[in-house]
Amino acid sequence: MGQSMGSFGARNVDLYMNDNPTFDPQTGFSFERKPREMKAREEDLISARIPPQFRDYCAHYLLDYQVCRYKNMPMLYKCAHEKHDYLNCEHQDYVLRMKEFERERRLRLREQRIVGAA
Amino acid sequence: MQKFSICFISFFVLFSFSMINIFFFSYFVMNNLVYILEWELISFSSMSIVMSILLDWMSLLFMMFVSLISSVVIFYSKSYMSSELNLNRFIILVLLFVFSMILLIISPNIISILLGWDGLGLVSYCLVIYYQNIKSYNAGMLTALSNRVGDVFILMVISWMMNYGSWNYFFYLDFMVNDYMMMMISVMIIMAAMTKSAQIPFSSWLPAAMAAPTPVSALVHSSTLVTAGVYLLIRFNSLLIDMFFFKVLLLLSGLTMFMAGISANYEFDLKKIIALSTLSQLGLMMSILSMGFPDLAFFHLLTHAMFKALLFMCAGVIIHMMNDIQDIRFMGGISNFIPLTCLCLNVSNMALCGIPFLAGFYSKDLILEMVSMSNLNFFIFLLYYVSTGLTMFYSFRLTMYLMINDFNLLSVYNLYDEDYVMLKSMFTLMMMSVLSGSMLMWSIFSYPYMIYLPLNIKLMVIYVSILGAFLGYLMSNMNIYSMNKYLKSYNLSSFLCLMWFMPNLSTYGLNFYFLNYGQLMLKNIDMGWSEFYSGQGLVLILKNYTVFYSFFQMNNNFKIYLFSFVLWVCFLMMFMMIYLNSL
Amino acid sequence: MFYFMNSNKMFFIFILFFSTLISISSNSWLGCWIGLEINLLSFIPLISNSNNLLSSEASLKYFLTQSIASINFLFFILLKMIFMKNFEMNNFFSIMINSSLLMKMGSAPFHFWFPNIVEGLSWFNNFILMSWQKISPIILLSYYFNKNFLILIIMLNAIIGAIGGLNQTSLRKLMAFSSINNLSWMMSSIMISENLWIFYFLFYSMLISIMCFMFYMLNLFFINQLFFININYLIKLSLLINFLSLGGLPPFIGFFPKWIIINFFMNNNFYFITFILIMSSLILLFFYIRIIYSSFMFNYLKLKWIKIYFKNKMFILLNFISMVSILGMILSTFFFL
Amino acid sequence: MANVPFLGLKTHSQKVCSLFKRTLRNLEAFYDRRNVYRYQAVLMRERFDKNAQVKDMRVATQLLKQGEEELFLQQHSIPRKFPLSPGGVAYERVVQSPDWVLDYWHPLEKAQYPEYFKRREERKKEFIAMWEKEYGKEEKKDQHH
Repeated sequence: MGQSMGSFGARNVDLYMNDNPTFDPQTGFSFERKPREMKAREEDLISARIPPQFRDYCAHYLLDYQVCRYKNMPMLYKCAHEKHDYLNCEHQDYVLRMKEFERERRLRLREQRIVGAA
Repeated sequence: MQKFSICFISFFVLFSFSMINIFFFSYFVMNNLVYILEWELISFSSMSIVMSILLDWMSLLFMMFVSLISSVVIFYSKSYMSSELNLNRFIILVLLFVFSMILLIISPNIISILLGWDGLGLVSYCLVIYYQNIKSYNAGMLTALSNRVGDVFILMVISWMMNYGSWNYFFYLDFMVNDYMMMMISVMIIMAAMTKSAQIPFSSWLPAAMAAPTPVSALVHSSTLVTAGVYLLIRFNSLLIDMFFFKVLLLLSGLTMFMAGISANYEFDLKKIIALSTLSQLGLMMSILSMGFPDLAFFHLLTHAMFKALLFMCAGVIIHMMNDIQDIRFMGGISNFIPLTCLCLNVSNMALCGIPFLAGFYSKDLILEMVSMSNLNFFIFLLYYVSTGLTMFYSFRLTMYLMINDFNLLSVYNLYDEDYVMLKSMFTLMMMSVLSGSMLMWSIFSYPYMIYLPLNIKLMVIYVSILGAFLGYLMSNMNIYSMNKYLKSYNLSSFLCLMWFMPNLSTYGLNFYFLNYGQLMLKNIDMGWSEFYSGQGLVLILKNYTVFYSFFQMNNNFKIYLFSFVLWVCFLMMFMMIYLNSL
Repeated sequence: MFYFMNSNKMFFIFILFFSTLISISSNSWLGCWIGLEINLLSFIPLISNSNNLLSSEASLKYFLTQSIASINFLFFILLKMIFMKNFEMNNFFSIMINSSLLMKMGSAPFHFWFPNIVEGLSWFNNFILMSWQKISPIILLSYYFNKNFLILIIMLNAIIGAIGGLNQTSLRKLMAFSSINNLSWMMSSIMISENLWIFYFLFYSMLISIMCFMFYMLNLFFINQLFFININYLIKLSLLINFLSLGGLPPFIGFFPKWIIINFFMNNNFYFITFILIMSSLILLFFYIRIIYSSFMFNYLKLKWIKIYFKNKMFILLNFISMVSILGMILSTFFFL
Repeated sequence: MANVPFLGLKTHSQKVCSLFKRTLRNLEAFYDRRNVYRYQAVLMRERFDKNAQVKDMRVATQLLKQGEEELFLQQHSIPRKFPLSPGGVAYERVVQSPDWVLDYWHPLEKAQYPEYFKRREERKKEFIAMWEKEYGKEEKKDQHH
């Protein structure tokens, strides 16, 4: 429910959880934003047979974790650090996406304000 | 010689099989391997019926759990069923059950799935009616017929899959997702899985099936048979994700979870309480499955199998000790007499509730947090959390009834932990239900889930658990002057107590019409027209004919016969003459 | 029963066989007639048995019917020779020649002699009458037949064979009616091809040989003799299965020739006849099963001093043929794997 | 057994006793702790005793009917049953085969317990003799059917 409650405040601008950003990424920023770079290489992901839904910006940590799992197969608790790194990265990623969501919401509100004023 | 009884041999074989499986599982999960073996039986009209075996980490792990639990249960039933005359039959039935379960687990082919599926239905029927009294016959028929609905759906799936030219559904999952036929197939698969896993319209059979012997309940009706439906849907999952019917399943399974949790609070039969808690957990698995997390459902399936089998085995010890009494109103204070069994019972109950670092905690907490992370409506969210609280609620009520109060049956009694065979097998499972959560958590999640929640939502599980435990304590507490809560809300209580009247609605209410129609058919068709037109009528007509014929035959007047032949010849001659004249 | 015990009968049986060969291999109608006559005259001594009054009655009846049929046959082939050229077809001639041949083989509208005579014959004579004596008339029939007439006769045979056997208590009469029914299959097969007829005939004679031998060995003539409890259960069982095979129930070999005939009939669009044939064999199966069923159920007769068993030598022979009859179709599929 | 009218007939006091007993069983199902149940049972006893002195049969019957109705409306959904009594979980779980089954054993089976069956035959003879002494010899009926 956390998700639906979190996005509940954005219903008045017709914004839902899975919507994509519609504004120009540079709007309202003084500095230049760079697109995020994918650190894991495609062929590595393919050779490690990572399913497509996990090939995100944290996939390089995931690769590390997989390698660790492969090395210490029965004693998987030895990979706690790799797992933690991966989950941390996913967490940062999530926070970023939430920030984008909030930015989108505010931009839409601003647009409404401008249109309403005009 | 006593050592080499059928129980011991079966235990040994199954246990070794489970150890082999755990070895292969770690190898397969490490290398991310999938093996498919195929053997073509018959091929006709370019369709081939193949016996195929699919080995991947999922099937291997499930096989390992099934064989481990069944080996332990067989070991346990050596003592539980020790005075049984037909022990061999019992063990063979259980082994047949394990065999068909394994057949179901390893087959990626809908025909061989049917083989296992029907085997499960048949053997579970035989096991439910094992004590041959009226109650178990009724329960067995209810079980068999409810499962039969699912069998019919699987059969229809087979005929629909004929359109694809092969029954290896495994190969079509990725490519045929948007196909109309595949949509029909998946609806039927969902229906079949709902019957096997006792989801809401079909859930009345699971508490009824508790007429089976307790080891059977431990193996069949808690950990393996009922999870067959969940397992089937896990296999079909990639097909079902975006379907409308999967959303319906989410609602139904959520309601199942809720309904079973409430009914367990009103139930007094020890085994039925556990059965209803199984039903609640099945609803949990189904609903998380229908939200699109098959691996979470699988995880909960495995841990749940462990502690639920253990719970049933403890209940079996108690029932055994109390002279077949299952009603918890007769019990109380048994922790003073059988501390070891009560230890196991408490561990499994707490694992069920999700007390931290027991098996249930890992799966259940993960499931609930993933529920919180997803986009859901408030109703489903409520169902999840209320049901979690209810789990705590009935577990505490059970604990209070069994252990805390005074013994309630006789004034002279002598109860003790008599049997080390049972205790040994229970301790094996207790170790597993402590450890298996974290072990599985490490091993099967190659792609870990990230959870990021506000504090209160994160702690919501603990809130509802504490609330549930408190209510459970209050509910089983009874003073002299206490009002009877049951009587005050009699109608509502009966409604909740009888599983929302589901047995009446889905079975007793429904089958009346079929029976009535069947009787009409019998009267009018079988014993009426079809008798007249096929059986008796035909014989009557033929008899008349043969009497008529015998009149000619039995005159036995040779002269007339020969004369008639000559007459025939003369007749023909005459015509021939006419014919020849006309030439 | 076996005529190698008796030199006279051996002589006549030899003539019986060869007369059939004469009749089916001669190239003129007169030669055929001669073969038929010799056949008749050699079968009568085989029938006769000085100990049995019924057999002499049967031989007389046999002689009368066959000679009338022969006379007609001779008369019409002579007429045909006078009136018609070779290879010319005429409805009336063919019907008349067919009628006399039908009478010779005991086919339906002229079959009234058949159950009567059968009553006076031993099982081995019955076997000869139902199998070997059919060869020459049917082959001659195939030389010159009227198709429409024959179709009518086939249906009549099927129905009469089925209905006549329904309330028989004598096993010999029952077998006679069953042979009338099978005659319809044989005639329909001869309409398709001679090879098909040979195929059907071989299977049919094998099946009735089992039945006749078995009845001979158990000395059974009436249904109620089957109710003896002294008869071994296994014997009854093998009787049952052979009956089912004779009636043409699918897993047994009796079904095989019928199946093939049905197949050819379908190819030639004879649907209605096929329907009649199948339905009549259903009735046939019904009364076969009724016999055996009651013999399993009513074990109320117990003979005190009799033990019923097979002689060993016969038993092996019989078992072998029974095995072919029971498993033949199943085993033969393995040749085609 | 329609021509035996007195079997199902109970007196009024029997009916009241039966109602009281069923009421107690129902209370037992509701109040599972013994002391609580005793308290409730005493209260229930008092309700019955209050009307024990009613002399008018019409009123008494009416009261009985009311009591039955109240019991029916407050019947526990899961009544408390002892396992071996009718309705219980283990009812008829162990089947005792009737005595005459032994007579249908095969002679070879009987030969495994020679002493028992010898004595059994003797007992049977004694029983038949006793029977015939009491009721006279059985008439020979025509067994033909």
